[in-house]
Amino acid sequence: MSMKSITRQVDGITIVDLSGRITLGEGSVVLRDIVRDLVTKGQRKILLNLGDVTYIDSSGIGELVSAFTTVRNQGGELKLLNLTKKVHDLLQITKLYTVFDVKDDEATAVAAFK
Amino acid sequence: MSMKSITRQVDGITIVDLSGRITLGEGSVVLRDIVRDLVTKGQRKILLNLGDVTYIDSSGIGELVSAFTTVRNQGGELKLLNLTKKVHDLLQITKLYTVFDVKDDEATAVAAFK
Amino acid sequence: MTAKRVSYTLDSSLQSVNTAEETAQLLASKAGFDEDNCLRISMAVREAAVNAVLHGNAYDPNKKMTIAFENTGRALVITVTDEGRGLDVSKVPDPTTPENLLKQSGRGIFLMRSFMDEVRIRLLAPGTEVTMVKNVSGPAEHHKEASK
Amino acid sequence: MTAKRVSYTLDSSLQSVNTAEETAQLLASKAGFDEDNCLRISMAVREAAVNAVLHGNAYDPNKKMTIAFENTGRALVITVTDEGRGLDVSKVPDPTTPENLLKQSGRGIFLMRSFMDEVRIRLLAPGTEVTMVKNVSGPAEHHKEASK
Ligand SMILES: Nc1ncnc2c1ncn2[C@@H]1O[C@H](COP(=O)(O)OP(=O)(O)O)[C@@H](O)[C@H]1O
Ligand SMILES: Nc1ncnc2c1ncn2[C@@H]1O[C@H](COP(=O)(O)OP(=O)(O)O)[C@@H](O)[C@H]1O
Repeated sequence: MSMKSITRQVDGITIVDLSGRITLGEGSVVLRDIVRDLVTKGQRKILLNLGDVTYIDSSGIGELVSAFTTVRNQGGELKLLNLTKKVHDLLQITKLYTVFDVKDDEATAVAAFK
Repeated sequence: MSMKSITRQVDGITIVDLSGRITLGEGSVVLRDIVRDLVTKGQRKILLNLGDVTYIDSSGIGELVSAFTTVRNQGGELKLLNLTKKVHDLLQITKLYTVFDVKDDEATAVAAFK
Repeated sequence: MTAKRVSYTLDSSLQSVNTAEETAQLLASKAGFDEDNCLRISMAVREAAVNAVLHGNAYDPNKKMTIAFENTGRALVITVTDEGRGLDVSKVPDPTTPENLLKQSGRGIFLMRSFMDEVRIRLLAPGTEVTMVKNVSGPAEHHKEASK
Repeated sequence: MTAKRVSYTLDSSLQSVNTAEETAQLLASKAGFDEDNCLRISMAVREAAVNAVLHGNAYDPNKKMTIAFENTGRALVITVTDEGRGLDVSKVPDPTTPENLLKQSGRGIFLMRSFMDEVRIRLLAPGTEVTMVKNVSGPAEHHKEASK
Protein backbone atom coordinates (compact mmCIF):
# COMPACT_ATOMS: atom_id res chain seq x y z
CA MET A 1 0.00 0.00 0.00
CA SER A 2 2.60 2.56 1.03
CA MET A 3 5.35 4.01 -1.14
CA LYS A 4 8.70 2.30 -1.63
CA SER A 5 11.87 3.83 -2.98
CA ILE A 6 15.28 2.74 -4.17
CA THR A 7 18.02 5.28 -4.77
CA ARG A 8 20.88 4.58 -7.17
CA GLN A 9 23.65 6.53 -8.93
CA VAL A 10 24.18 6.47 -12.68
CA ASP A 11 26.88 8.69 -14.24
CA GLY A 12 26.64 11.26 -11.46
CA ILE A 13 22.84 11.37 -11.60
CA THR A 14 20.78 10.19 -8.62
CA ILE A 15 17.91 8.04 -9.80
CA VAL A 16 15.09 7.42 -7.34
CA ASP A 17 12.83 4.53 -8.32
CA LEU A 18 9.49 5.14 -6.63
CA SER A 19 6.69 2.62 -6.42
CA GLY A 20 3.26 2.55 -4.84
CA ARG A 21 1.17 5.51 -3.77
CA ILE A 22 2.28 9.13 -3.45
CA THR A 23 -0.61 10.43 -1.39
CA LEU A 24 -1.25 12.47 1.75
CA GLY A 25 0.23 10.55 4.63
CA GLU A 26 1.54 7.56 2.79
CA GLY A 27 4.05 8.72 0.24
CA SER A 28 4.20 12.47 0.18
CA VAL A 29 6.20 12.96 3.38
CA VAL A 30 8.56 10.16 2.34
CA LEU A 31 9.15 11.79 -1.03
CA ARG A 32 9.85 15.10 0.69
CA ASP A 33 12.30 13.45 3.10
CA ILE A 34 14.13 11.64 0.27
CA VAL A 35 14.57 14.79 -1.80
CA ARG A 36 15.67 16.83 1.22
CA ASP A 37 18.20 14.17 2.18
CA LEU A 38 19.65 14.11 -1.33
CA VAL A 39 19.91 17.89 -1.45
CA THR A 40 21.52 17.95 2.01
CA LYS A 41 24.06 15.39 0.77
CA GLY A 42 24.89 17.73 -2.11
CA GLN A 43 23.07 15.82 -4.86
CA ARG A 44 21.80 18.30 -7.43
CA LYS A 45 20.86 16.08 -10.37
CA ILE A 46 17.85 14.00 -9.51
CA LEU A 47 15.75 11.77 -11.72
CA LEU A 48 12.49 10.51 -10.24
CA ASN A 49 11.38 7.28 -11.88
CA LEU A 50 7.59 7.16 -11.49
CA GLY A 51 7.12 4.02 -13.60
CA ASP A 52 5.74 1.95 -10.74
CA VAL A 53 3.75 4.69 -9.05
CA THR A 54 0.16 3.49 -8.98
CA TYR A 55 -1.65 6.50 -7.54
CA ILE A 56 -0.94 10.18 -6.90
CA ASP A 57 -3.33 12.60 -5.20
CA SER A 58 -3.20 16.40 -5.02
CA SER A 59 -0.88 16.18 -2.05
CA GLY A 60 1.49 13.97 -4.05
CA ILE A 61 1.38 16.39 -6.97
CA GLY A 62 2.22 19.18 -4.53
CA GLU A 63 5.19 17.19 -3.27
CA LEU A 64 6.47 16.69 -6.83
CA VAL A 65 6.20 20.42 -7.48
CA SER A 66 7.94 21.23 -4.26
CA ALA A 67 10.72 18.70 -4.93
CA PHE A 68 11.17 20.39 -8.28
CA THR A 69 11.42 23.91 -6.82
CA THR A 70 13.61 22.79 -3.90
CA VAL A 71 16.18 21.27 -6.24
CA ARG A 72 16.01 24.16 -8.69
CA ASN A 73 16.48 26.73 -5.89
CA GLN A 74 19.72 24.94 -5.05
CA GLY A 75 20.89 25.33 -8.62
CA GLY A 76 20.08 21.72 -9.45
CA GLU A 77 17.80 19.86 -11.82
CA LEU A 78 14.99 17.40 -11.16
CA LYS A 79 13.48 15.42 -14.02
CA LEU A 80 10.73 12.82 -14.23
CA LEU A 81 11.01 9.41 -15.87
CA ASN A 82 8.46 6.83 -17.05
CA LEU A 83 5.09 8.42 -16.40
CA THR A 84 2.18 6.01 -16.49
CA LYS A 85 -0.83 7.20 -18.49
CA LYS A 86 -2.64 8.10 -15.26
CA VAL A 87 0.19 10.25 -13.95
CA HIS A 88 0.73 11.79 -17.38
CA ASP A 89 -2.95 12.77 -17.53
CA LEU A 90 -2.82 14.21 -14.02
CA LEU A 91 0.10 16.45 -14.95
CA GLN A 92 -1.69 17.51 -18.15
CA ILE A 93 -4.90 18.42 -16.31
CA THR A 94 -3.04 20.45 -13.71
CA LYS A 95 -0.95 22.17 -16.44
CA LEU A 96 2.24 20.89 -14.83
CA TYR A 97 3.31 18.68 -17.70
CA THR A 98 5.32 21.43 -19.37
CA VAL A 99 6.82 22.56 -16.06
CA PHE A 100 8.62 19.26 -15.58
CA ASP A 101 11.20 17.83 -17.92
CA VAL A 102 9.66 14.42 -18.58
CA LYS A 103 11.60 11.55 -20.17
CA ASP A 104 10.57 8.04 -21.07
CA ASP A 105 13.94 6.41 -21.42
CA GLU A 106 16.52 6.22 -18.64
CA ALA A 107 19.64 6.60 -20.79
CA THR A 108 18.21 9.64 -22.57
CA ALA A 109 17.15 11.12 -19.25
CA VAL A 110 20.60 10.66 -17.72
CA ALA A 111 22.27 12.19 -20.78
CA ALA A 112 19.92 15.18 -20.64
CA PHE A 113 21.33 16.51 -17.36
CA LYS A 114 23.80 19.36 -17.77
CA MET B 1 -9.13 19.70 22.36
CA SER B 2 -8.88 21.24 18.92
CA MET B 3 -8.09 24.83 18.06
CA LYS B 4 -10.74 27.54 17.97
CA SER B 5 -10.46 30.95 16.37
CA ILE B 6 -12.35 34.21 16.28
CA THR B 7 -11.45 36.89 13.76
CA ARG B 8 -12.24 40.54 14.42
CA GLN B 9 -11.28 43.96 13.00
CA VAL B 10 -9.88 46.79 15.12
CA ASP B 11 -8.75 50.03 13.42
CA GLY B 12 -7.96 48.27 10.14
CA ILE B 13 -6.03 45.49 11.87
CA THR B 14 -7.29 41.91 11.73
CA ILE B 15 -7.05 40.29 15.14
CA VAL B 16 -7.29 36.51 15.29
CA ASP B 17 -7.97 35.18 18.78
CA LEU B 18 -6.70 31.61 18.85
CA SER B 19 -7.39 29.12 21.61
CA GLY B 20 -6.53 25.49 22.23
CA ARG B 21 -3.79 23.48 20.58
CA ILE B 22 -1.72 24.43 17.54
CA THR B 23 -0.31 21.02 16.74
CA LEU B 24 0.12 18.69 13.77
CA GLY B 25 -3.33 17.78 12.57
CA GLU B 26 -5.37 19.71 15.06
CA GLY B 27 -4.51 23.36 14.75
CA SER B 28 -1.72 23.82 12.28
CA VAL B 29 -3.75 23.33 9.10
CA VAL B 30 -6.51 25.54 10.50
CA LEU B 31 -4.03 28.31 11.25
CA ARG B 32 -2.63 28.01 7.73
CA ASP B 33 -6.12 28.17 6.21
CA ILE B 34 -7.07 31.22 8.31
CA VAL B 35 -3.96 33.17 7.35
CA ARG B 36 -4.30 32.23 3.67
CA ASP B 37 -7.94 33.29 3.67
CA LEU B 38 -7.08 36.65 5.22
CA VAL B 39 -4.30 37.27 2.74
CA THR B 40 -6.57 36.27 -0.16
CA LYS B 41 -9.15 38.77 1.11
CA GLY B 42 -6.46 41.45 1.01
CA GLN B 43 -5.81 41.69 4.74
CA ARG B 44 -2.17 42.60 5.28
CA LYS B 45 -2.10 43.60 8.97
CA ILE B 46 -2.64 40.57 11.12
CA LEU B 47 -2.34 40.22 14.88
CA LEU B 48 -2.41 36.68 16.24
CA ASN B 49 -3.60 36.61 19.84
CA LEU B 50 -2.08 33.48 21.38
CA GLY B 51 -3.28 34.23 24.94
CA ASP B 52 -5.49 31.15 25.13
CA VAL B 53 -3.25 28.78 23.22
CA THR B 54 -2.49 25.90 25.56
CA TYR B 55 -0.01 23.85 23.54
CA ILE B 56 2.16 24.30 20.44
CA ASP B 57 4.35 21.59 18.91
CA SER B 58 7.09 21.90 16.28
CA SER B 59 4.48 21.72 13.55
CA GLY B 60 2.59 24.62 15.15
CA ILE B 61 5.81 26.64 15.43
CA GLY B 62 6.42 25.93 11.75
CA GLU B 63 2.94 27.19 10.93
CA LEU B 64 3.56 30.43 12.86
CA VAL B 65 6.81 30.97 10.96
CA SER B 66 5.15 30.27 7.68
CA ALA B 67 2.23 32.60 8.48
CA PHE B 68 4.82 35.26 9.24
CA THR B 69 6.70 34.80 5.96
CA THR B 70 3.50 34.50 3.89
CA VAL B 71 2.20 37.83 5.18
CA ARG B 72 5.58 39.52 4.88
CA ASN B 73 6.03 38.30 1.30
CA GLN B 74 2.75 40.06 0.47
CA GLY B 75 4.11 43.28 1.89
CA GLY B 76 2.14 42.91 5.10
CA GLU B 77 2.88 42.53 8.79
CA LEU B 78 2.04 39.76 11.24
CA LYS B 79 2.54 40.29 14.95
CA LEU B 80 1.96 38.12 17.98
CA LEU B 81 -0.01 39.10 21.08
CA ASN B 82 -0.21 37.70 24.61
CA LEU B 83 2.27 34.86 24.71
CA THR B 84 1.87 32.50 27.65
CA LYS B 85 5.09 31.63 29.45
CA LYS B 86 5.17 28.23 27.70
CA VAL B 87 4.87 29.72 24.24
CA HIS B 88 7.34 32.47 25.10
CA ASP B 89 9.89 29.86 26.23
CA LEU B 90 9.32 27.81 23.07
CA LEU B 91 10.07 30.82 20.87
CA GLN B 92 13.15 31.62 22.96
CA ILE B 93 14.52 28.08 22.69
CA THR B 94 14.01 27.98 18.93
CA LYS B 95 15.56 31.48 18.56
CA LEU B 96 12.36 32.75 16.96
CA TYR B 97 11.48 35.23 19.69
CA THR B 98 13.37 38.08 18.03
CA VAL B 99 12.02 37.17 14.58
CA PHE B 100 8.45 37.94 15.61
CA ASP B 101 7.21 41.29 16.82
CA VAL B 102 5.65 40.24 20.12
CA LYS B 103 3.28 42.51 22.06
CA ASP B 104 1.52 42.00 25.36
CA ASP B 105 -1.15 44.65 25.12
CA GLU B 106 -3.76 44.79 22.38
CA ALA B 107 -3.98 48.57 22.05
CA THR B 108 -0.21 48.90 21.84
CA ALA B 109 -0.07 46.10 19.30
CA VAL B 110 -2.75 47.68 17.10
CA ALA B 111 -1.00 51.06 17.25
CA ALA B 112 2.31 49.44 16.29
CA PHE B 113 1.17 48.49 12.76
CA LYS B 114 2.36 50.87 10.07
CA MET C 1 -28.47 0.45 -12.43
CA THR C 2 -31.08 0.33 -9.69
CA ALA C 3 -31.57 3.31 -7.41
CA LYS C 4 -30.07 3.03 -3.96
CA ARG C 5 -28.39 5.11 -1.31
CA VAL C 6 -25.78 4.21 1.26
CA SER C 7 -24.18 6.50 3.81
CA TYR C 8 -21.19 6.19 6.16
CA THR C 9 -20.22 8.24 9.19
CA LEU C 10 -16.48 8.20 9.72
CA ASP C 11 -13.89 9.52 12.16
CA SER C 12 -11.73 12.44 11.10
CA SER C 13 -8.63 10.44 10.27
CA LEU C 14 -6.44 9.52 7.31
CA GLN C 15 -7.74 5.99 7.65
CA SER C 16 -11.24 7.29 6.93
CA VAL C 17 -9.91 9.00 3.82
CA ASN C 18 -8.63 5.65 2.59
CA THR C 19 -11.92 3.98 3.50
CA ALA C 20 -13.85 6.63 1.56
CA GLU C 21 -11.57 6.21 -1.46
CA GLU C 22 -11.84 2.41 -1.46
CA THR C 23 -15.61 2.47 -0.98
CA ALA C 24 -15.99 4.91 -3.86
CA GLN C 25 -13.88 2.67 -6.09
CA LEU C 26 -16.03 -0.34 -5.21
CA LEU C 27 -19.41 1.36 -5.60
CA ALA C 28 -18.39 3.07 -8.85
CA SER C 29 -17.38 -0.27 -10.23
CA LYS C 30 -20.64 -1.86 -9.08
CA ALA C 31 -22.51 1.01 -10.74
CA GLY C 32 -20.97 -0.04 -14.04
CA PHE C 33 -18.35 2.67 -14.60
CA ASP C 34 -15.27 1.60 -16.55
CA GLU C 35 -11.83 1.43 -14.93
CA ASP C 36 -10.81 4.97 -15.89
CA ASN C 37 -13.99 6.49 -14.54
CA CYS C 38 -13.84 4.40 -11.36
CA LEU C 39 -10.39 5.87 -10.77
CA ARG C 40 -11.59 9.42 -11.47
CA ILE C 41 -14.48 8.97 -9.05
CA SER C 42 -12.32 7.49 -6.30
CA MET C 43 -9.75 10.27 -6.74
CA ALA C 44 -12.41 12.96 -6.49
CA VAL C 45 -13.79 11.31 -3.37
CA ARG C 46 -10.33 11.09 -1.85
CA GLU C 47 -9.79 14.83 -2.41
CA ALA C 48 -13.16 15.69 -0.86
CA ALA C 49 -12.49 13.39 2.09
CA VAL C 50 -9.01 14.84 2.67
CA ASN C 51 -10.53 18.32 2.72
CA ALA C 52 -13.27 17.27 5.13
CA VAL C 53 -10.80 15.67 7.54
CA LEU C 54 -7.92 18.15 7.20
CA HIS C 55 -9.40 21.59 6.52
CA GLY C 56 -12.92 20.97 7.78
CA ASN C 57 -12.81 18.82 10.90
CA ALA C 58 -9.06 19.35 11.44
CA TYR C 59 -8.77 15.79 12.82
CA ASP C 60 -11.06 16.71 15.72
CA PRO C 61 -12.09 13.39 17.33
CA ASN C 62 -15.50 14.90 18.15
CA LYS C 63 -16.27 15.81 14.55
CA LYS C 64 -17.36 13.30 11.96
CA MET C 65 -17.24 13.14 8.19
CA THR C 66 -20.17 11.58 6.40
CA ILE C 67 -20.11 10.24 2.91
CA ALA C 68 -23.21 9.18 1.01
CA PHE C 69 -23.44 7.39 -2.33
CA GLU C 70 -26.64 7.48 -4.31
CA ASN C 71 -27.17 5.66 -7.54
CA THR C 72 -30.00 7.47 -9.33
CA GLY C 73 -29.89 5.22 -12.36
CA ARG C 74 -28.56 8.06 -14.54
CA ALA C 75 -25.72 9.07 -12.24
CA LEU C 76 -23.70 8.32 -9.15
CA VAL C 77 -24.22 11.17 -6.70
CA ILE C 78 -21.68 11.38 -3.88
CA THR C 79 -22.00 13.75 -0.95
CA VAL C 80 -19.18 14.40 1.52
CA THR C 81 -19.95 16.52 4.57
CA ASP C 82 -17.92 17.73 7.50
CA GLU C 83 -18.59 19.74 10.65
CA GLY C 84 -15.79 22.26 10.11
CA ARG C 85 -15.44 25.97 9.69
CA GLY C 86 -17.00 26.04 6.22
CA LEU C 87 -15.52 26.55 2.79
CA ASP C 88 -15.96 29.76 0.82
CA VAL C 89 -15.35 28.63 -2.78
CA SER C 90 -15.03 32.20 -4.01
CA LYS C 91 -11.75 32.41 -2.06
CA VAL C 92 -10.23 29.34 -3.69
CA PRO C 93 -7.77 30.44 -6.39
CA ASP C 94 -7.32 28.73 -9.78
CA PRO C 95 -4.26 26.47 -9.37
CA THR C 96 -3.41 26.54 -13.08
CA THR C 97 -2.62 30.26 -13.46
CA PRO C 98 1.10 31.12 -13.80
CA GLU C 99 1.32 32.62 -10.29
CA ASN C 100 -0.22 29.53 -8.68
CA LEU C 101 1.28 26.81 -10.87
CA LEU C 102 4.28 26.13 -8.62
CA LYS C 103 2.38 26.27 -5.35
CA GLN C 104 2.48 23.16 -3.24
CA SER C 105 -1.24 22.96 -2.56
CA GLY C 106 -4.60 24.12 -3.83
CA ARG C 107 -5.37 21.46 -6.45
CA GLY C 108 -7.97 19.39 -4.60
CA ILE C 109 -11.19 21.12 -5.61
CA PHE C 110 -9.83 21.65 -9.12
CA LEU C 111 -9.25 17.89 -9.47
CA MET C 112 -12.75 17.09 -8.16
CA ARG C 113 -14.16 19.42 -10.84
CA SER C 114 -11.95 17.82 -13.51
CA PHE C 115 -12.91 14.26 -12.63
CA MET C 116 -16.63 14.64 -12.00
CA ASP C 117 -19.40 16.00 -14.23
CA GLU C 118 -20.68 18.33 -11.57
CA VAL C 119 -19.43 19.59 -8.19
CA ARG C 120 -21.62 21.66 -5.86
CA ILE C 121 -20.34 23.10 -2.60
CA ARG C 122 -22.77 24.26 0.06
CA LEU C 123 -22.18 25.84 3.46
CA LEU C 124 -23.83 24.10 6.37
CA ALA C 125 -24.06 25.66 9.80
CA PRO C 126 -21.43 24.65 10.68
CA GLY C 127 -19.62 22.63 8.07
CA THR C 128 -19.35 22.01 4.37
CA GLU C 129 -21.25 19.76 2.03
CA VAL C 130 -19.65 18.75 -1.24
CA THR C 131 -21.89 17.04 -3.78
CA MET C 132 -20.26 15.38 -6.75
CA VAL C 133 -22.13 13.89 -9.69
CA LYS C 134 -20.82 11.45 -12.27
CA ASN C 135 -23.23 10.63 -15.06
CA VAL C 136 -23.45 7.07 -16.24
CA SER C 137 -22.84 8.01 -19.86
CA GLY C 138 -20.56 11.02 -19.78
CA PRO C 139 -21.48 14.67 -19.17
CA ALA C 140 -25.19 15.20 -19.86
CA GLU C 141 -25.49 18.89 -20.66
CA HIS C 142 -29.26 19.25 -20.18
CA HIS C 143 -28.98 17.61 -16.75
CA LYS C 144 -26.20 20.01 -15.75
CA GLU C 145 -28.27 23.04 -16.79
CA ALA C 146 -31.34 21.86 -14.92
CA SER C 147 -29.52 21.47 -11.63
CA LYS C 148 -27.91 24.94 -11.53
CA MET D 1 10.22 6.13 42.53
CA THR D 2 10.13 2.38 42.10
CA ALA D 3 11.60 0.76 39.00
CA LYS D 4 9.11 -0.34 36.37
CA ARG D 5 8.68 -0.57 32.65
CA VAL D 6 5.61 -0.31 30.47
CA SER D 7 5.43 -0.55 26.71
CA TYR D 8 2.73 0.17 24.12
CA THR D 9 2.45 -0.89 20.50
CA LEU D 10 0.43 1.61 18.50
CA ASP D 11 -0.89 2.11 14.98
CA SER D 12 0.78 4.68 12.77
CA SER D 13 -1.81 7.40 13.17
CA LEU D 14 -2.19 10.89 14.59
CA GLN D 15 -4.42 9.39 17.26
CA SER D 16 -1.46 7.31 18.45
CA VAL D 17 0.61 10.48 18.64
CA ASN D 18 -1.97 11.96 20.99
CA THR D 19 -2.09 8.73 23.01
CA ALA D 20 1.70 8.74 23.34
CA GLU D 21 1.68 12.37 24.44
CA GLU D 22 -1.07 11.85 27.02
CA THR D 23 0.52 8.69 28.40
CA ALA D 24 3.85 10.47 28.76
CA GLN D 25 2.18 13.33 30.63
CA LEU D 26 0.51 10.86 33.01
CA LEU D 27 3.56 8.70 33.67
CA ALA D 28 5.84 11.71 34.10
CA SER D 29 3.46 13.10 36.67
CA LYS D 30 3.27 9.72 38.45
CA ALA D 31 7.07 9.63 38.46
CA GLY D 32 7.05 12.84 40.48
CA PHE D 33 8.12 15.42 37.88
CA ASP D 34 6.74 18.93 38.39
CA GLU D 35 4.27 20.48 35.95
CA ASP D 36 6.92 22.18 33.79
CA ASN D 37 8.94 19.01 33.42
CA CYS D 38 5.85 16.89 32.73
CA LEU D 39 5.08 19.26 29.87
CA ARG D 40 8.65 19.11 28.55
CA ILE D 41 8.57 15.31 28.65
CA SER D 42 5.19 15.05 26.94
CA MET D 43 6.28 17.52 24.24
CA ALA D 44 9.47 15.56 23.56
CA VAL D 45 7.45 12.36 23.33
CA ARG D 46 4.96 13.99 20.98
CA GLU D 47 7.80 15.07 18.67
CA ALA D 48 9.33 11.59 18.68
CA ALA D 49 5.95 10.00 18.03
CA VAL D 50 5.15 12.40 15.17
CA ASN D 51 8.48 11.50 13.58
CA ALA D 52 7.87 7.77 14.01
CA VAL D 53 4.41 7.97 12.45
CA LEU D 54 5.09 10.57 9.76
CA HIS D 55 8.70 10.17 8.62
CA GLY D 56 9.32 6.63 9.84
CA ASN D 57 6.22 4.53 9.26
CA ALA D 58 4.62 7.06 6.88
CA TYR D 59 1.17 6.11 8.19
CA ASP D 60 1.62 2.57 6.86
CA PRO D 61 -1.15 0.47 8.48
CA ASN D 62 1.22 -2.52 8.53
CA LYS D 63 3.90 -0.70 10.52
CA LYS D 64 3.69 -0.07 14.24
CA MET D 65 5.20 2.44 16.60
CA THR D 66 6.21 1.24 20.03
CA ILE D 67 6.74 3.43 23.02
CA ALA D 68 8.26 2.20 26.26
CA PHE D 69 8.54 4.04 29.57
CA GLU D 70 11.01 2.89 32.18
CA ASN D 71 11.33 4.41 35.58
CA THR D 72 14.84 3.57 36.79
CA GLY D 73 14.47 5.42 40.06
CA ARG D 74 16.98 8.07 38.96
CA ALA D 75 15.37 8.84 35.63
CA LEU D 76 12.45 8.33 33.30
CA VAL D 77 13.75 6.58 30.17
CA ILE D 78 11.43 6.71 27.17
CA THR D 79 12.05 4.78 23.97
CA VAL D 80 10.11 5.37 20.76
CA THR D 81 10.69 3.00 17.86
CA ASP D 82 9.33 2.76 14.35
CA GLU D 83 9.74 0.38 11.42
CA GLY D 84 10.58 3.06 8.86
CA ARG D 85 13.44 3.92 6.57
CA GLY D 86 15.78 4.97 9.36
CA LEU D 87 17.03 8.35 10.48
CA ASP D 88 20.54 9.58 9.81
CA VAL D 89 21.04 12.27 12.47
CA SER D 90 24.16 13.61 10.77
CA LYS D 91 21.90 14.86 7.98
CA VAL D 92 19.58 16.81 10.27
CA PRO D 93 20.49 20.52 10.11
CA ASP D 94 20.51 22.89 13.10
CA PRO D 95 17.18 24.76 12.93
CA THR D 96 18.51 27.82 14.78
CA THR D 97 21.11 28.96 12.25
CA PRO D 98 20.18 32.09 10.23
CA GLU D 99 19.64 30.12 7.01
CA ASN D 100 17.28 27.65 8.71
CA LEU D 101 15.49 29.96 11.13
CA LEU D 102 12.56 30.74 8.83
CA LYS D 103 12.09 27.18 7.59
CA GLN D 104 8.73 25.64 8.26
CA SER D 105 10.01 22.36 9.64
CA GLY D 106 13.04 20.73 11.19
CA ARG D 107 12.58 21.61 14.88
CA GLY D 108 11.39 18.26 16.23
CA ILE D 109 14.67 16.61 17.20
CA PHE D 110 16.03 19.96 18.39
CA LEU D 111 13.08 20.29 20.78
CA MET D 112 13.52 16.72 22.07
CA ARG D 113 17.14 17.59 22.86
CA SER D 114 16.12 20.85 24.53
CA PHE D 115 13.48 19.26 26.72
CA MET D 116 15.24 16.05 27.77
CA ASP D 117 18.57 15.50 29.52
CA GLU D 118 19.73 13.01 26.94
CA VAL D 119 18.56 11.89 23.49
CA ARG D 120 20.10 8.89 21.71
CA ILE D 121 19.11 7.88 18.18
CA ARG D 122 19.91 4.42 16.91
CA LEU D 123 19.30 2.81 13.53
CA LEU D 124 17.43 -0.48 13.61
CA ALA D 125 17.18 -2.75 10.62
CA PRO D 126 14.79 -1.40 9.53
CA GLY D 127 13.59 1.51 11.61
CA THR D 128 14.66 4.06 14.15
CA GLU D 129 14.90 3.92 17.92
CA VAL D 130 14.87 7.18 19.86
CA THR D 131 15.77 6.95 23.53
CA MET D 132 15.11 9.98 25.70
CA VAL D 133 16.18 10.33 29.30
CA LYS D 134 14.87 12.78 31.87
CA ASN D 135 16.66 12.68 35.21
CA VAL D 136 14.60 12.95 38.35
CA SER D 137 16.65 15.84 39.70
CA GLY D 138 17.80 17.80 36.70
CA PRO D 139 20.74 17.03 34.43
CA ALA D 140 23.18 14.72 36.26
CA GLU D 141 26.49 15.29 34.56
CA HIS D 142 28.28 12.17 35.84
CA HIS D 143 25.35 10.03 34.72
CA LYS D 144 25.45 11.63 31.27
CA GLU D 145 29.18 10.94 30.96
CA ALA D 146 28.81 7.35 32.06
CA SER D 147 26.19 6.54 29.46
CA LYS D 148 28.04 7.91 26.42
N1 LIG E 1 -14.08 21.01 3.79
C1 LIG E 1 -13.47 22.20 3.89
N2 LIG E 1 -13.67 22.99 4.97
C2 LIG E 1 -13.04 24.18 5.07
N3 LIG E 1 -12.16 24.67 4.16
C3 LIG E 1 -11.92 23.93 3.07
C4 LIG E 1 -12.54 22.67 2.87
N4 LIG E 1 -12.10 22.17 1.69
C5 LIG E 1 -11.23 23.06 1.19
N5 LIG E 1 -11.12 24.14 2.00
C6 LIG E 1 -10.29 25.34 1.76
O1 LIG E 1 -10.09 25.48 0.38
C7 LIG E 1 -8.69 25.47 0.05
C8 LIG E 1 -8.46 24.80 -1.27
O2 LIG E 1 -8.74 23.41 -1.19
P1 LIG E 1 -8.17 22.42 -2.27
O3 LIG E 1 -8.48 22.96 -3.62
O4 LIG E 1 -8.72 21.06 -1.97
O5 LIG E 1 -6.60 22.46 -2.11
P2 LIG E 1 -5.68 22.11 -0.83
O6 LIG E 1 -6.47 21.20 0.06
O7 LIG E 1 -4.48 21.46 -1.44
O8 LIG E 1 -5.34 23.42 -0.18
C9 LIG E 1 -8.02 24.79 1.24
O9 LIG E 1 -6.68 25.20 1.40
C10 LIG E 1 -8.90 25.23 2.39
O10 LIG E 1 -8.53 26.52 2.85
N1 LIG F 1 11.71 8.33 12.80
C1 LIG F 1 12.27 8.83 11.69
N2 LIG F 1 12.48 8.06 10.60
C2 LIG F 1 13.03 8.56 9.47
N3 LIG F 1 13.41 9.86 9.33
C3 LIG F 1 13.21 10.69 10.36
C4 LIG F 1 12.65 10.24 11.59
N4 LIG F 1 12.59 11.29 12.44
C5 LIG F 1 13.09 12.35 11.78
N5 LIG F 1 13.47 12.01 10.52
C6 LIG F 1 14.11 12.89 9.53
O1 LIG F 1 14.76 13.95 10.20
C7 LIG F 1 14.24 15.20 9.78
C8 LIG F 1 14.22 16.19 10.93
O2 LIG F 1 13.27 15.80 11.90
P1 LIG F 1 12.74 16.84 12.94
O3 LIG F 1 13.90 17.54 13.57
O4 LIG F 1 11.82 16.13 13.89
O5 LIG F 1 11.95 17.95 12.11
P2 LIG F 1 10.66 17.79 11.14
O6 LIG F 1 9.95 16.55 11.55
O7 LIG F 1 9.90 19.03 11.40
O8 LIG F 1 11.22 17.74 9.73
C9 LIG F 1 12.87 14.90 9.19
O9 LIG F 1 12.49 15.85 8.23
C10 LIG F 1 13.11 13.52 8.58
O10 LIG F 1 13.69 13.62 7.31
